[in-house]
Formats: sequence, structure tokens, C-alpha cells
Amino acid sequence: MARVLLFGRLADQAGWREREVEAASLAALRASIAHDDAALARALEGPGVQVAVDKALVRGEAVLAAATEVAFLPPMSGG
Amino acid sequence: MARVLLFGRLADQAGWREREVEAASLAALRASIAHDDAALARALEGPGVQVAVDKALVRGEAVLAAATEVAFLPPMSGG
Amino acid sequence: MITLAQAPFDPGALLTAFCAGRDETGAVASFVGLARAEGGSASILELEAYPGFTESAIEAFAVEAAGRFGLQDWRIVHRVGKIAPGEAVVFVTTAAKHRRAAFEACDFLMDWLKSRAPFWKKEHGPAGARWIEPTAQDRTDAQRWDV
Amino acid sequence: MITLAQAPFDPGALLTAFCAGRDETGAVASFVGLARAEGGSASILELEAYPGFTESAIEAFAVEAAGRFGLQDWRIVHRVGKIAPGEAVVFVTTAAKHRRAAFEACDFLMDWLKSRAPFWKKEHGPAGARWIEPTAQDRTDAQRWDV
Repeated sequence: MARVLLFGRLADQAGWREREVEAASLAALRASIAHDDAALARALEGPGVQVAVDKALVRGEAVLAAATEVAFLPPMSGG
Repeated sequence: MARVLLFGRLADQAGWREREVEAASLAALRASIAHDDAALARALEGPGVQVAVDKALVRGEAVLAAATEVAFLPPMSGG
Repeated sequence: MITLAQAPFDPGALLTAFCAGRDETGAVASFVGLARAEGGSASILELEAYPGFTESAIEAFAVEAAGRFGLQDWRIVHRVGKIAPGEAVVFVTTAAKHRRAAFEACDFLMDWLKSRAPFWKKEHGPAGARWIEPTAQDRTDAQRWDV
Repeated sequence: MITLAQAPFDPGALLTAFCAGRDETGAVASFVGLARAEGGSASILELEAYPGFTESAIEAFAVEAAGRFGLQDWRIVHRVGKIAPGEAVVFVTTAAKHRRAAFEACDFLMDWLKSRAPFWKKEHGPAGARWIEPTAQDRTDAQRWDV
């Protein structure tokens, strides 16, 4: 189980901010989200969206251990 | 009567900070001070010493009305 | 130290605490960012952080800045959640022996915080809510420091 | 407004008061100059002002700076008399819509206050007392703004 977190406009678009998703890799996680909400899955791959696994930014693919936190971060606005 | 004020190292040198002096002009005031303390009078004409009459800086000579305040200001150090 | 504040905070109280007991400091620069009413067009500012991630990113950046400018100390408090006009959004303060370092480090930290720190910002106004991107001025300010 | 303070003052309390009720400000920069112990070599700093003349000179300079940088407001408190290490010597704060103006005006005011304002400064240390002139760094800092 991965704990998925959405921030900013991604959470608004999805209608949720946090959800448990069964997935052993980032690719599997994206596929699972696409199955429920294809538009959201596309937004998660959109320009400037970064992915953090257990609070560290990752690029490309990642294996997800049990109880991993995966966050999708739209472009940061600063404070 | 002019009220004479000395600041910074000038007051230390003179041994006083404030004194009433009978003088109708700045030149007469300097002469009166020189009569009592020639070294002080030279210091008051030293490099960087400015003169304020009633809290306004003056250059060169000035007539002193009754109850005028004359301040001798050594180079300012900033705060 | 960086703290995210959920509730309004008093920058003056933070400055008092930061200045206390410093007999070799010389210079404390600080900055307070306040939410603007913009004549009523932006009634509420909402800031979202990623708790844990946001503090770590700010801490890492500030530690690097402290080294770059030779700071003795720094303190950052950043508001999150819904912020009313006139409330403090951010407080940054820096301590150094001399004022040039304190000013430049504070300015540097603010440029980064305003343009690149991990926050997501929403403005709630009479015409609804919208997500804000960094302004061109924010980007230009931050780029002044790029080598 | 400029105030000369005979007794220790709290910069944080001044900052709190200055920030209050500003819903169109955006940016408040401030600076606190603290007396340094210099490892014990300068145990007491003594600042002399010419009451009336000193405030007028600072007020006139700050009003000009406020125009130059487009400030909404400013506040200066400057200590006079004998100042112990760790005590505040000067507090300057500036309010503007955006942070670049607030920072630059605060920096500008400090450069002038530290090098050209009408104060006379004496350091009392273990080896006796001596009058201080502006440092070369103070002059260089102030000259950055000369056109």
C-alpha cells in the first residue's frame, strides 16, 4: 500500500488530497490512478509536476516498498 | 550672550560641554574662547569641525543675536 | 530553525527572542511579509505546505545560505493555511557580525522563499479562488543570486 | 518618526507596533544594530547626540529616502548614552508594497546612519576611552548609493 498525497491544483482537480493505493512501483501507481481518473493521471504527468517518494524527490521510475508515501507536487509557488 | 555647546573630543579637550559667552559674532566668540584657552580655539578651527548656529550649519562668519546657541561639531562618527 | 505556523504569529516577539543575549552579533536584519488586501480583490491568501518536506527544503537552503554569507544564526517562521490581509505570512531574520552579510542573507532567503520554496498558494477573492504562480519579478529577484 | 532613546529599548516591541494594522503593505524590512563585546576589548560604547539637531538631520534624510524608494512608512530609534554589549544601538524599519524597496531603503538608511549621522562615538575599554571615526567599510557602504 502506498499513501498518495496530492498538493495544490492537483488535489482540487482530483477531489481528494490523500488516498491509499495498492502499487509496487510508480508505474503501477500511475496505472491504478488512470484506471479511476484518466484526466488526473494525465495531470500527474504534466509539465512541472514533481514526485517525492518518502519526502525525497525522484525522477523517472521508482519501486515502492510497503507503507511508502508518494507525493505529487505541482509547480511550487513560493510563500 | 551666546550659549556655546561642544561635542565629542572638543568637549573632552575643553573640560566643559556648555558655557555662556558674551559675543555678537562668531569671530568675537572665537576670540573670547582663544583668550581663555588658545589650544581649544585652534581645535575649534581644526579640519572637519562644523559650526551650527541655532541648530543650522553655517560656513564662515555669522552675526549672533541675543540668546543664540552656537555648537562646535567635530567630525561625525555615525551611530 | 524553521517553523510552519498554522495560526497568526507576532514577528516582533520572534525578533525580541532572536536578539536576546547576543553580545558578539552586531547586525540583525529581518523581514516580515504581510498579506495585502489589494483593495479588497484578494480577501484571503491560502498557503499549502507539504509538512516535513517543506521544512526540510527550507532548512537545507538556509543552512547553505548561512555558510555562504557567514551568518552566526538565522530564524524563519512561515505561515500556512488561510491568511487574512495584514497578517504576517513570513518572518526571516539573520544575525552576523556586520550588517552587509545580515542584509544580503535575509534578502537572499526571501527571494528564494518567495519564488522557489515548496508552497502552493491560492488567492480567494470576490471572483473566486485561483492558484498563484511565482511572478516574473520573483523570478528576476531570485536569479540575481545565481552564479 | 525618529526617536533618540536614553535607556535600553526592545526592537521587537517596535516591530510589532510598526506592523500593526497594515493591510496594504506587503513588505516590512528592519535592522537592529547591537553593541558588540569584541571579546571584552570594548566593554561600553558611548554615543553622544546633539538633541534637536540630530533628530532633524535624521528625519530630513529619512524623508528623502522614503521618497527615493517609494516607502509607505519608516521608523528609527537610536540609542544615546552608555550602551553595554548586547544592547540595541539602532533600530530601523521600512514599509513598502514590495520587498525590494523595503530592503533597499533600510540598507540605505543604515549605511548613512552608521557613517554620516550626527553622533559622536566613544569606546570605553580596558585600555581607556577613545573617540571612533567611521570605518573605511562604513564609507564604502555609504558611497554605494552616491550617484
